Formats: sequence, C-alpha cells, structure tokens
Amino acid sequence: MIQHFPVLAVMLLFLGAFCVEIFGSNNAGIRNTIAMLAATIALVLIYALIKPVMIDGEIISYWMGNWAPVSGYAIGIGYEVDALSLFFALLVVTTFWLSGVYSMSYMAKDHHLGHYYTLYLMLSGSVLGLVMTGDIFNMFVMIEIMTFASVALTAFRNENEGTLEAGFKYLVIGSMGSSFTLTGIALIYGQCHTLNMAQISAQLCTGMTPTTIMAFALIVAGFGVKSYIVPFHTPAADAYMVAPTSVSMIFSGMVNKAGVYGMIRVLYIIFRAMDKSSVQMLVVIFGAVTMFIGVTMALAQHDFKRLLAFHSISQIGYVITAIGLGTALGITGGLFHAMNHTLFKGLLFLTAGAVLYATGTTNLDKLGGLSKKMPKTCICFLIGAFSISGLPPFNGFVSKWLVYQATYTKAVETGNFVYAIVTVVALIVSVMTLASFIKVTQAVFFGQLPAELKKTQEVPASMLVPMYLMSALCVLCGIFYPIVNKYLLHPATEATLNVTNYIDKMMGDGYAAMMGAQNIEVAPVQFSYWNPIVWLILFVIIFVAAFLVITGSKSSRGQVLNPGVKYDPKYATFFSGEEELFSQVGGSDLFWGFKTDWKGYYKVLEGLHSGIVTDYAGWTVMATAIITVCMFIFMR
Amino acid sequence: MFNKLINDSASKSPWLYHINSGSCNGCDIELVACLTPRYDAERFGFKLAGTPRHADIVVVSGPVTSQSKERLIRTLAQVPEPKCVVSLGSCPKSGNVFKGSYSVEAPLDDYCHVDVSVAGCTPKPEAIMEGLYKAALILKEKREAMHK
Amino acid sequence: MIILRSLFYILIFPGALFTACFGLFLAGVDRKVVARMQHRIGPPLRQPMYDFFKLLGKETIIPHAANKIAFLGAPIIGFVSLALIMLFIPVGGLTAFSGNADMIVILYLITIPGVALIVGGSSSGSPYAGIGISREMVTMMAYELPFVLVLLAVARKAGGSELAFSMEQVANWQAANGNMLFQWSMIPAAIAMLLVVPAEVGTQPFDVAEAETEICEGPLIEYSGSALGMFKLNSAMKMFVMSGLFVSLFLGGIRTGFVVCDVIVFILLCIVVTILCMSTIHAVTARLKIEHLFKFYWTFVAGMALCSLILVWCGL
Amino acid sequence: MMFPFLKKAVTNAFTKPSTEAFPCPEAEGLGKYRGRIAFDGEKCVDCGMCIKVCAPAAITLDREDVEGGQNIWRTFDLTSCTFCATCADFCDEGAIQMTTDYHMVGTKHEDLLVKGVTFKKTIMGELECDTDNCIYCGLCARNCPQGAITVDRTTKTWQIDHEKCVKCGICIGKCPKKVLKFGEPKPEGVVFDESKCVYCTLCAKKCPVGAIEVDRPNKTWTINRETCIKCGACVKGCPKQALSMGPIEE
Repeated sequence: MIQHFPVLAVMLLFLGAFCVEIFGSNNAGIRNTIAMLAATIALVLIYALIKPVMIDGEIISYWMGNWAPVSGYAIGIGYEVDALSLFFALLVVTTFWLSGVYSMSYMAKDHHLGHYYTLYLMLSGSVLGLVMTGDIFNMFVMIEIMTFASVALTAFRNENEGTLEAGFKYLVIGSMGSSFTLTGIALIYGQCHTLNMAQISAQLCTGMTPTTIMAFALIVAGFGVKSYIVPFHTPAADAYMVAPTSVSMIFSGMVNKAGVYGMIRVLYIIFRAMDKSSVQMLVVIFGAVTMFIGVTMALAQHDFKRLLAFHSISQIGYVITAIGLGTALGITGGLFHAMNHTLFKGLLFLTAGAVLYATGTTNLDKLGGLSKKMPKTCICFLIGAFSISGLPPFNGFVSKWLVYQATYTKAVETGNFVYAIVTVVALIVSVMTLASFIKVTQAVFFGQLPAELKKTQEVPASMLVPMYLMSALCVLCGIFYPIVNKYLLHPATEATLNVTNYIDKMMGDGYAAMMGAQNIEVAPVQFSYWNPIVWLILFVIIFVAAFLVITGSKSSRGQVLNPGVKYDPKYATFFSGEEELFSQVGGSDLFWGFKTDWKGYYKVLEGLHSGIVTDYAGWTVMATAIITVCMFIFMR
Repeated sequence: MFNKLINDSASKSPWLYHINSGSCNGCDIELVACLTPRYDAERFGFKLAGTPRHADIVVVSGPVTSQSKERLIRTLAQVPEPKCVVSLGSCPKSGNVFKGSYSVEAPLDDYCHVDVSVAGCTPKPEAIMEGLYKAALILKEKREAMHK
Repeated sequence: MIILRSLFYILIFPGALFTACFGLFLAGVDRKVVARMQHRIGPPLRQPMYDFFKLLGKETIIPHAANKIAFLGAPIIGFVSLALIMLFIPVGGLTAFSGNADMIVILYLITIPGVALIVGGSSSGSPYAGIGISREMVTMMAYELPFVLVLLAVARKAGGSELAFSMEQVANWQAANGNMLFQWSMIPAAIAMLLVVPAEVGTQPFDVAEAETEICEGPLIEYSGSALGMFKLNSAMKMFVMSGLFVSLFLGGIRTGFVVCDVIVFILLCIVVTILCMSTIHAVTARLKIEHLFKFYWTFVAGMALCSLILVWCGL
Repeated sequence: MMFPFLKKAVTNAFTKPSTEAFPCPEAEGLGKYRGRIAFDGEKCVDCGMCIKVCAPAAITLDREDVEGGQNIWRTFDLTSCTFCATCADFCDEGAIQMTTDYHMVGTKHEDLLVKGVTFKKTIMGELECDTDNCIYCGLCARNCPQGAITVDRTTKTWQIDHEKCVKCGICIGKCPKKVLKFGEPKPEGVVFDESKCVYCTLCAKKCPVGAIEVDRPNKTWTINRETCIKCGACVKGCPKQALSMGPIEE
C-alpha cells in the first residue's frame, strides 16, 4: 500500500489544481478548502513515507500502469523514492504547505485568486513529481510544468511594474535550460534506449561514449539553470523580487532545491561522474563563484526581497560547493544546508511579505523602526537572520561548519590549495551574509520610524503561524542536529553514494552487479563536541547571571527608566542637542566603506548585471559551452 | 551587596561631557590641557565622554548664548542621574565681559543648578582639576542620597 | 558531580567571573601603559573596575525610539558569548569544554559580541549609532579574513594531515615541538594575529566604530547606566579573550608541572601580548578612516596570513 | 618611518612621567599670574575709578551708613571678573592687588566674592547751636573732650573754637534740649594756591577725569568741580605743592 503514496500525492495535487480552476474560480470558500485539502493530504502522504524509507532504509519503487521491466529493459515510467528523493520531497511538501497557509491571508487582497491557487497546486505537484520520479523524461515533463507555472506566478501581479519583464526573462532563460535538458535526454535515449534512470546509470557503468558525455554536460547545464548557479542566476533575482512573497518563498524553498536535486541525481547516480577529481573541481568552482557573487551583489541592494533573492543564490552556491566535493561529509553538509536554507530563507521571505503586507513597500530606504510596530515579525526575522549568518545556537551554524570542515579536509586530503581558498571564500561569504542582514535589520526593523509608517500594525495570525513554525524549526534543527542527522541526513547521503541498491530496486536484483557498479561505505558524520543540551544550560545560566547584574535589586542600582513621558527631552535621541529630527541611516548606504574600497569590482559587477535578456541568454549559452568543453576534457 | 563599592566608585571614575555654549575656547583648551601629560586628570579617573548619556559631570563653558541655550537645556536633560554641573571660567556664571549683549543670556544658574564653579578667565588647569575633584565628591553624596 | 564541576567552570574559573575580573585588570594595564607611554602617570590599575561599578550605579535611560528588549538584551548576549569563548581557550593547559571543532566555534562565538554591539546600536534608533554599526560591520568583515587564514594555518600546522581544529591538539603539538611562534613559517601568521587582536577589541587606531570624537561613541551613544557598564565589561573581556587566544595559539607550549603556575604563566603572557599589540599601537598611532582600515586588513594583514598558510601548506 | 613616535613612546615608558603630582606640590613658576584679587579696604579712598574701568562690571558697591561715617562695602565678584587687572592699575592707592592664588573654586557663590570695607568719616560742617531754644545749661561745654565749647549762663552766650573741635559729636549726645548739630559740610575740593603754581600743567595731565585745564600763556588754572572726583592725584602730582585738599568757598 505504501508504494502508491508518491504517485497519489502528485496526482492529488494536479487534480486539486483542476478542481480549483473549475469550481473555485469565483467562490473563495471552495477554492481555499480544495487547495488546503490537497496540500494537507499530500503532506500527510509524504510524511507517512518517512518510516519505511528513512528508518527501515527501504526504497519504494512503483511502475505506472504496472509496466514492470521486461527482461532487463524498463519500458514504463517508474517512480522511485529512495532516501535522497524523500529528503527533498519532505522539504518540498513542508514549504508549499506553509506557503499555502501563508497565502490564505497574504493573497486575500488580490483578485482572481482562482488562477493563483491553480498555478500554486500545479507548481507544487510538478516539483513533488520531479523529486520522486525515477524516469528521466518524466523528470523533464515535471521541469516544464514547474517552469511555466513559476513564470505565470512570477507575473501574477502584473499591474506592478517589472513583473512582466521578470516573467519574460524567467521564461527565456528557463526554457533555454529545459531545452538543454531535453537534448541531453534525447542523446541519452539514443545511446541507452531507455528512459529509466536506474537502467541508464547501470548501462553507463561500462564507460562514457562521446554522446553520453555531451548528454551529461547538457543535462548538468540544464539543471544548473534550474538551480540558478551564477551565470544563470539573473532571472532568479528579478523573479523573487516581483513575485508575490508566498510564491517567492516557494521559489527559494522548493524550485531551486529541485535544481539541486537534479544536479545530485545526475552527477552522483546517473553518470557517477563525481569520482573524477576534475569534475569535482569544476562543480566546486561554480559553487564558490556563485557564493561570492551572490553575496557581494546582495550587499549592494536597495530592495529587501531582491537582497533575499541574491542570498538564495549565494546559499545555493554553498550547497553546490559542498555537493561538488564528493565526500560523505560534503554531501551531508550540502544536504543539511539545503534543508536549513529552505527553512531560514522561507522564514525571511515570509517576514519580507509581512513587511510588504503591513507597509506596502520593501524599499530599504523608506522603511525603518518597524520593530516597535511589528514585534512578532521582528523576532522571527532576527531568528532567520541569525540562522542564515550562521551564529551558533541556530541551524545555519551547524551546516556551514560541516561545509567548512568538508572543504578543508578535502583540501588537506587532496593537497590541492584551491579547496583551501574555497574554504576561506566560504567563511568570508558567511561574514558578508551577516553584514547584509545587519544592513536589513538596521534598515527595516531598528533605526527610526518614518512618519508615514506610524499607522502600521502587526500582520494577521494566519501569516504569523507559518513564521512561528519555521523559526521553531530553525532553532530545533540547529540544536538537535544528531537526531536530524540520524533520521534524515545519513540515509540521504548513503542513498546518494550507494547507487547499486537504487538500481537493484528498480531493475530487479543483481542487475547492478552485472554492470559492475560498486558501493562506497558511508561512515555517519559525528559532530561530537556539539552536545546542544549542555550549550543550552550554559547559555541560560550565564544569561540569568548577567541579567541579575544589569537589573539587580532596585535599591542599589540605578533604576531602569521606561520612557514614560512622550516628549520629555531626557528620553529623546541625542542629536548633539538639536531637536529630534527624522534622519534614518538608510540600509543602502551602510557599507560605503566596503564599497568604496571595492569600487573597481562593483563597477564591473553592476556592468555585467545589465538587465537585458539577450545578455543573460548569451551567458547561459556560453556557460553551457564551457561545461560541455570541460566535460569532454575531464570525462575522457 | 556591593552598594558601598558602587557609592565609592561614583567619585572615582567621573566622566566629563563638555558643552561649549559660545565660549571663546580659552576655557575649552584649558580643560583639555588638564588631560595632557603635565596635569593628567586621568589619574583621578576623569575621561572625556562623547555623549551626555555617558557623562557624570557636565562641564559648561561660555556665556550661554541665545543660540546655544535651548540645546544646552536639552543636552543637560539627557544626562542620567546622579549628575553634576561644573561652570568653567567666569562666562557661564555672569557672562563676563559679554554681559549685557543682546545674545548673551548668561547666568547658567537660571537653567540648571551649578554644583561647582571654577572662577578665572581661563582658570588654570590645576584650578579646573580641583573643581572637577570637588564635583566628583559631590557626585558621591548625590549617589548616596539617590541610593537611600 | 559533572554538573557541579561544569557549573564551576562556567561561572567561576575560566568562565564568567575570572574572565570579567581579569579582563578589567587587563584593561587597567592597557590604560596605564598607554598613559606611561604618553609620559603621564595614568589611572590606577583598578580604574576599569571603578568605571564598571560606577556605571552600575547610574540610571539606565531607554530612549523612546529604542526597542527595549533588543536594547537591554544585546549587552547580556555579548557578555554570555564572551564567557562561553573562554571555556574553549586552554587557560594554562586546562580547557573546560573541548571538542574537535574548537576553532570554528571560537571563530563564530567571537562574531557574536560584535553582532550584539551592532544589534544594540541599531536598536537604540540613533543616526550616530547607524553610522557606528556600519563601521563596526565593515571592521568585522575586515579582520575576519586574516583571522580565518591564521586559524587555518595553525590548524594545518598543528594537525599535519588530519586537521587539528581543536585547541587541545594545538596545545599538545606545541608542548611536543616548541611554541608555534618559534616556527619560522608561522611568524607571519603571528604578526597577522597580533594585528587582528586590536581590531577585534577595538583599540585606538582601529576603533573606527566607537570614535568618540566623530560619531560620539558610535553604537554606544544611547547607552547609559548598567547596560553601558555591561558593554564596557564586554570590551574588557574581549581584550582578555583575544590575547588569551593568541597566547594559546602561538605560545601554548610553555608547560610547568602544576596547573596554578601554568595559569600564572598564561596570565603574564596575556599581559605581555596586550602591552605589545594593543597598548603600544594605541599610544603611537591615530585613528584610521574606515576604508583605509579595510584596505589595510585585506591587503597587508591578509597577505601575511596567506603567505604563512602557503608556507605551512608546502609542509614547512 | 612607519611610526615616528614609537621610539619616543617606548623611552617615555621607562622614564619618570612628567606629571606634577598636583595636590601635593603647589604649581610654581607663576611669576606674574593674575589670580585672586586682594582688596585692602583702608587704602581705598572710594574714588570709584575701579568701578568705572571694570569691563565686566564685576565690582559692586553698597554703602552702609554707620554713625559718624559710611561703610563702603566693595565686592569683587570673581566669577564675573576677567582678571585683566585694569582696576589694579588705575588704583593709585594700591588698594587692589592681583595675587598669584589660582585656587578659585567654589560651590557656593559666596566663596568667589572678595569683599572689602572702607570706612569714610562724613565731612561734617562746624558745630552750631540753635541759640533761641538753648537753655545754656553748660553740659556740652563740660563734656567736650577738647574743651572747645564755652557757655556763660549769666550773659546767655555760647561760643565754640573751631580749631579745637574734632567733631566727635559727644556734645550733641549730651544736650538735653537737642539743639546742637553739625551744619552743612563745607564742600571740599582742590584748593589752588596762586603763588606757588608755575603752570607746568602736570596736574591737568595727572587728573584721571580731566577736570583741570591750565592755560600756560595767560597763566590761568581752572577746575570743573562736578567732574572732579577728589582722588587727590593732582595734589600728589604737583611738584610745587601748589594744590591741597581743603574746604572750598563756593
């Protein structure tokens, strides 16, 4: 009964999409119930899979229409859910469920929401399908649905300026990526006469022919476009900014994770190219460049959501670097960072949406001092900001530490100095991430409240609930890492590295052995010193000790005075004696020291991000060409 | 339990905040001269603070011109208790030679209670340090009064 | 029993109390030495302690533009993280908590006081504080690169093939084959670290963030009373933590029999390091501009750290 | 050199600091430092020059009538004084001196005030008797210490010897009928002695208020009584002692 669940979840979502279109387009009640019902059932179905796949280590395979493989040839479309795909499926399901709850009130003010929920369900169904499918062409179909659903959702609020342009850019670059993947798949099909991933990877064990190398390069480039690595990252920046926040949360939580899943699937399982150090080097360099350019661009942004968009790109850089290392530690770090990224980036986008919903603008220069008006959102934002910049008690710290350790141990084992440089770049990027989130904190939540924002109130509860959930998850994942590692990360890493049981499950036992694929034993990654409970007690004890010193008994200490009287000059901000006038230090001009020092670099960077679609299309083609040439050299 | 220590240290680390309400800079230079190696006010714990929030002793110099009056009052209000005001030179107390001019609203006493006044048209650094030390002792009494 | 012992570690010995008292003492030494270098008598050694207790006795004013929780919470978080860092640094061979990733934890824990100052500053809602925190952040970005390079170099040197990210391994390695400072390939890293310490603590030439003349104490502008006292305590403790880190990284090899004189040796070395890198530079130079500071750290100091990393990398 | 001050700083560290431990030794080498004002009441002749020349008007007067004269309290408000010592220069009597005492610190306003009193006897006129109510009892004559009054009951006559009378005022106290009183003081001023004067115009130059004009060619010496402040500078300045202070006629 269990193996029906994956397909059931995906089909349910597509069915829900059509029902919403038919019944719910004018009646809000029906529409919301159908949407949420479909999302919740899908959530329950996928969560039910955790026990069999993650704990018992079993792989679920399901053949559409019961077309099981005949004498070693897979004809039908097979669904295969191993630990890796379930790991990503869990991320996908959680993200789109939370986004659904969030959009209930966030999108309430918009019109013709029927289309919105249809596209929302289509997008979620397609990403869920992509993650769980075992058939490469089915994966391509899901990519197509995902791309077009996200293009439509980007341009949903087409009355705002810049949405259509962003949608168009997304369409052009996205479809270029899909076409690369399609040509790759066609070549593979020509070579291996099958579309089933397991069988393809089994057949490729023997060796790579020029066509398969070409196919490999094209598919890797296609998935690179989908996961927004640097040369292809430009549409993401615009799309995240203009899309409604509940959608941009899905983009940064799910859509680029689907790209990353595709990369892992292709690199590790289908073509098993990751044992070649040169391919590893290529992927790591792409990752490092993405990290660096993403964060430096983010430092120069004036808009809250565009800054978050560039951060998504740079965090994906982290994940790609970690995965590119090929070591067990690297993959664990990469996967954990992908999971954390979905959590804290989703949280940050939700807070951005809350700010947009409450004040109507996300321009950093117009906002300020919102922590007094929106305390709950501010707390959630701070948790998200601290976890993304990797401060200890939160989850970002653990995953980033794993990434550093992985890159540096790789550097030492291979004696290759480039990895040490990558470690340093990773650490510096982490500090720059912290810098840009300090900028946002100062620009949006602290600092002075502009006059026109006096009337802002807190956002409604249904927007706050997903925020609380996500911040709780952020903190819990950070503290209870061993549990997360045992149940989620370790099985997923093992699934990535051990290809044989993936193939056997699909094609029947002994098939892989016939083809000569071998297994790599994965030692669980311990993180020994990090026993969080001791840390927690530590933190609390000293916190209490310090708090006593500050407030202390009223009599002996100076009292802590609350600003009772409104305009008593004693509580006014110190302006060298002047009348208190509004002069908020805007977020955008916070790092002029750093920017003046790097004027040359920033001039070049802003030049490259010209905003013209043809430039971006040029880059995509150029990057694919580079990848193909490198693959030909490396895979020889 | 360390109230006594707190009360004692109130006089041992008085931080100064200097307000120039229109002075001719004679007293300002002398005040800063106190921090130079020859007079070294820092050995008593005196330190120039950047903001009134960090200040214990507010040193006012200059005959409280009309422009600086309003700012002076606001800055003085922003200093946390216990605080002392020291008037430096003759100008704050009486407007010195500028008395009677249209823009001088001299006696500082109209705007705040002046604890210690150091006379002299540019008092000597030793005199300033003696005045500041006296103010530090007054700080201690104020601290004890506040504490009870 | 373990809980009691770890409580003792946390609260008393290498943890909060010891670091606080000794930090204040070190700040006193620093001020005294700077004064003596300017040919004046200078305040008594217990002056920072007086400052701290005086500030405890003053009124804590919360401006109405400030966000109360962040305003009061920031100094405490800074204090807590500094107390935690001390647990990882081997004070004379005795570490309270040690695992296989001390250095990375220290690297992150050291950013928390900086972040606490920034959050405190920006929550006070003053424009001076806004400028102050931007400078503080740029300073953090500036010294982070050389700091990371130094840590990687030490880890690679102490660990050989499998990396030694834990301070205990570094200490044992130094006990085995002499102090890290005396390895000639590590001297550039030591110099780089000596220059990183004052930036992190924020002493004179690098206190661009808390420039009391230009932007009236930067982030600390709206602080008064016990919250300000806590921040001053934090900066004093940072002085001790950073010099302690330098001593344990580069001068950890000196081992006598008993723990007590190990601790005393550690303290003396800390004083020497403070005088060497913080007081002399403070007495001799004037405050830098922010982009000069950034350029200085990312060219000269990072270069020194990088060349020692490369030297170590080639196995020297 | 990267740090020019480094060598100096390090040597400083090991030499004795140059701070004067101020509370113990007094600051020395003050030389002509203009510190606290010292005012000697006796020397002051209440000429009022100091008040006239004091820029910040730091000097205030209050007269207090005391029997037989007037106490003139002259207060120097140090918090208002600019220590230019002009008053000291103008005070010919040398009543105002600038000491080198720089400890001018006060918590109360009174600490920084320098007060001095000059007693000035009122220049009374001669003793007169209101003869119609006088009963010629002779009490005034008996009590006069100098024996300046002679009373004859029989011939009802009352004489007084003006040279002997020191205007002590005891007789006024004794007279039962209160008929005795001092008359209008004859105005005092600069008395000019024609014979000794050589018209050298020194007195005109000395006079701070310019009350005296001397015309050498036609040998005339005039004085403007109103502006004259009776400071006595001309008397002191005249080489021939032609001028003296005394009662003047008109």
